[in-house]
Amino acid sequence: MTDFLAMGGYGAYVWSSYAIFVVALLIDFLAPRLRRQRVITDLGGRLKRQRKRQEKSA
Amino acid sequence: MRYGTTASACAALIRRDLVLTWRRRGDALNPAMFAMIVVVMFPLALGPEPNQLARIAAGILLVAILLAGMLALDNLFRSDHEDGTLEQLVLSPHPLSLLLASRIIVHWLTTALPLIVVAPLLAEMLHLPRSVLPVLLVALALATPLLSLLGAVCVALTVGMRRSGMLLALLVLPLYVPVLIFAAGACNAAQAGLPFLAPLLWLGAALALALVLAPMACAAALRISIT
Amino acid sequence: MNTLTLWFHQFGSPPIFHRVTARLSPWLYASATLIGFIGLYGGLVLAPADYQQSDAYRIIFVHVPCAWMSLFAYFFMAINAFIALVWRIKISEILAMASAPIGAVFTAITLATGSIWGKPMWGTWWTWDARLTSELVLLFLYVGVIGLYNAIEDRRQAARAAAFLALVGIVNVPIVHFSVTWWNTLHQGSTVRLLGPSRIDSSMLWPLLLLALATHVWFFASVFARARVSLLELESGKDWARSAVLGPGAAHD
Amino acid sequence: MVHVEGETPVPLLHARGLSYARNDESIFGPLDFMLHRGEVVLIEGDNGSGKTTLLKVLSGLLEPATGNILLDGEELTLARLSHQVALMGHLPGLKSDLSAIENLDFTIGVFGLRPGITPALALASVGLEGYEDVAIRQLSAGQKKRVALARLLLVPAALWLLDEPYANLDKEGIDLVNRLLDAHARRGGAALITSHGAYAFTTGAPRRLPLRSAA
Repeated sequence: MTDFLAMGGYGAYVWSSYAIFVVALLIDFLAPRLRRQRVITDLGGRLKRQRKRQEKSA
Repeated sequence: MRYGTTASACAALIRRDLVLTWRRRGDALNPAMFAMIVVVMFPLALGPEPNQLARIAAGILLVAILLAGMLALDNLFRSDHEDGTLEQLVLSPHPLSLLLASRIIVHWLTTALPLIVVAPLLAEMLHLPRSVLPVLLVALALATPLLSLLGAVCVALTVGMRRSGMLLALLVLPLYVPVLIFAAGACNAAQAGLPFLAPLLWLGAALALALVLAPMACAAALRISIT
Repeated sequence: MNTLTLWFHQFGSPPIFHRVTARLSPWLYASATLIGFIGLYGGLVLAPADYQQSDAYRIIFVHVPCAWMSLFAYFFMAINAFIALVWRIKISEILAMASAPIGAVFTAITLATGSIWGKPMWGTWWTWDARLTSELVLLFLYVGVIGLYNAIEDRRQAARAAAFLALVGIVNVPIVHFSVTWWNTLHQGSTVRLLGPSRIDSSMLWPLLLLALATHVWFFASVFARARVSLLELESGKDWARSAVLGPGAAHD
Repeated sequence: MVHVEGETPVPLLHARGLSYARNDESIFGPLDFMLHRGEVVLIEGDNGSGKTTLLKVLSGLLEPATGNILLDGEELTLARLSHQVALMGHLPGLKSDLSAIENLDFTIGVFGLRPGITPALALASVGLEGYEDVAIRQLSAGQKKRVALARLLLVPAALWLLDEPYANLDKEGIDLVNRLLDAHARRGGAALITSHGAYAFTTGAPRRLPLRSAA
């Protein structure tokens, strides 16, 4: 197993490249979900205000 | 926290500017991207030979970062002037130079710091010898706040005008010349193995001077141009 | 209207697009990671060491698929930009703008892995190799499109302006590639071909192709996920969007 | 009217022989007037008669050509004055990326807070409850004007200098401005308003200060 990790002495380079690949894809996976959360909270706020305005004017 | 004291005013201003930058964090990368493109231009023009690039790397980096810093100066007061907050700032009971000083510091944090962070990456692209990098970073850490301070005075003078971009460059660049000479001098001395402390100390002295005088000059210039 | 145009037309309507991609998305992500793992296993474990670069060449299994993907993402963006500008279809506008950040991510991975690979091979992190340089310029093109899209307030107008920039950019990509390779041959100091190992035999090829397929499937999963969010943001005024976001309760007030 | 029997009250604002010229073309002639606490004065004049310039001079933004300004009987200096004076110009003075509350928090950080009111209360009293965390960019011109009015309520300034306060406001907005002015006057403040005619001053006829263009 250890020689597999050593990668013929270039372990640091190979594994750092794969780490960058995985981390970048993880960020790409999370970004839309975080944005979706923000959209939901914005929409919720706007609906609440709209309901309050309707009650006030009704 | 007592409201309305000078300290609370500066704190409120710094907090507001940081929140504003966070809301527009996409734009905070623009100076860094500009500096990177300018640096990439040189190998495309002069060829990729590492040793040739290494000789001129420090100079290219400094010029690229100075230009990027100058371009970022424009939004120091422009958005505030357009929505009226600059007028409120001038009307505030606190010393305007202190408020502008905190404004300039936040502007330096949000524009020049990314430049300094990206500088090692650019240095690597230009094959800058590893020994020169620390000197370059120190020179940048002293030069970029100096530029923000000097630039702020010129921006304050051109705040009312509509097309002030080119004029701002003409006003600011002569002020940048001594800063560039000492910063590049330090890097080239380090690259040639000579002692490089003297130019850095000159930069430090100039920074100390500008830190005190520039906000006052900026406040005076702003009062003139706000009418 | 034959079934293809009917399907395409249906796919263009936001609520249906939202529902279809929502169902598709988990499958796409799952298959992308599955194929990816198989490819990585093949590339890291099964493939023999290269006689010249020993194991350092295994970076190719990440570097090359991402390089192909950065170009594919740009073409995908440009095609959608063209459809959006010519036929004013909202969905392709959103797809174009959704693919820009993904393309930028893959370009950044390519540059990072390329420079890491250059370190053991050439001793310096950055080499002005023709492909790496044109990849860097491609990154600037992406940053330009994303920057323009975020700089304009109104979403629809921003999308149209950035789509136009993407179309202008698509003309630029081959020109940049040609001029950089010509620039590279002009200064032909650079020695061995960096990016490919000396020879590709089958045991190295199939993991590479599998990983390329995995990145393409991942791309569609991610572009649909991002498109769904921008669609909700754009159509938040309409009932279908509100019920999709806040559950059926919120829709009718 | 706040009156101390027998002794004439010290005017909040006293302009003596005030005039302003831009590249020595006089904008408004020598002007003498007094403004006592509890008074609301309407500055009338057609466009270009220097109404906005007068407010800027009184707020200390511009240096007058001749004459001087006394605040509470003492010579005006910018540092002393700004605690007392609030200027509301045509521009809302709000950052469009920030929310209403963030803008108001910044205002009280710089100008101080009048006791007995909070940003949320100020927003409620201008009819904007529920809009606390909406970015200013998404508000209409009338709503932005209301946030600017809320800012006036928050600062401890005694003298309000309002430039066209009724612009962009609907009927209900104009009533709101009048109510705020009354409350301010009753609290012992004073206000100078510029308006070219489009005003609906309901509570009694305001004192008028005609501003003839000096030509």
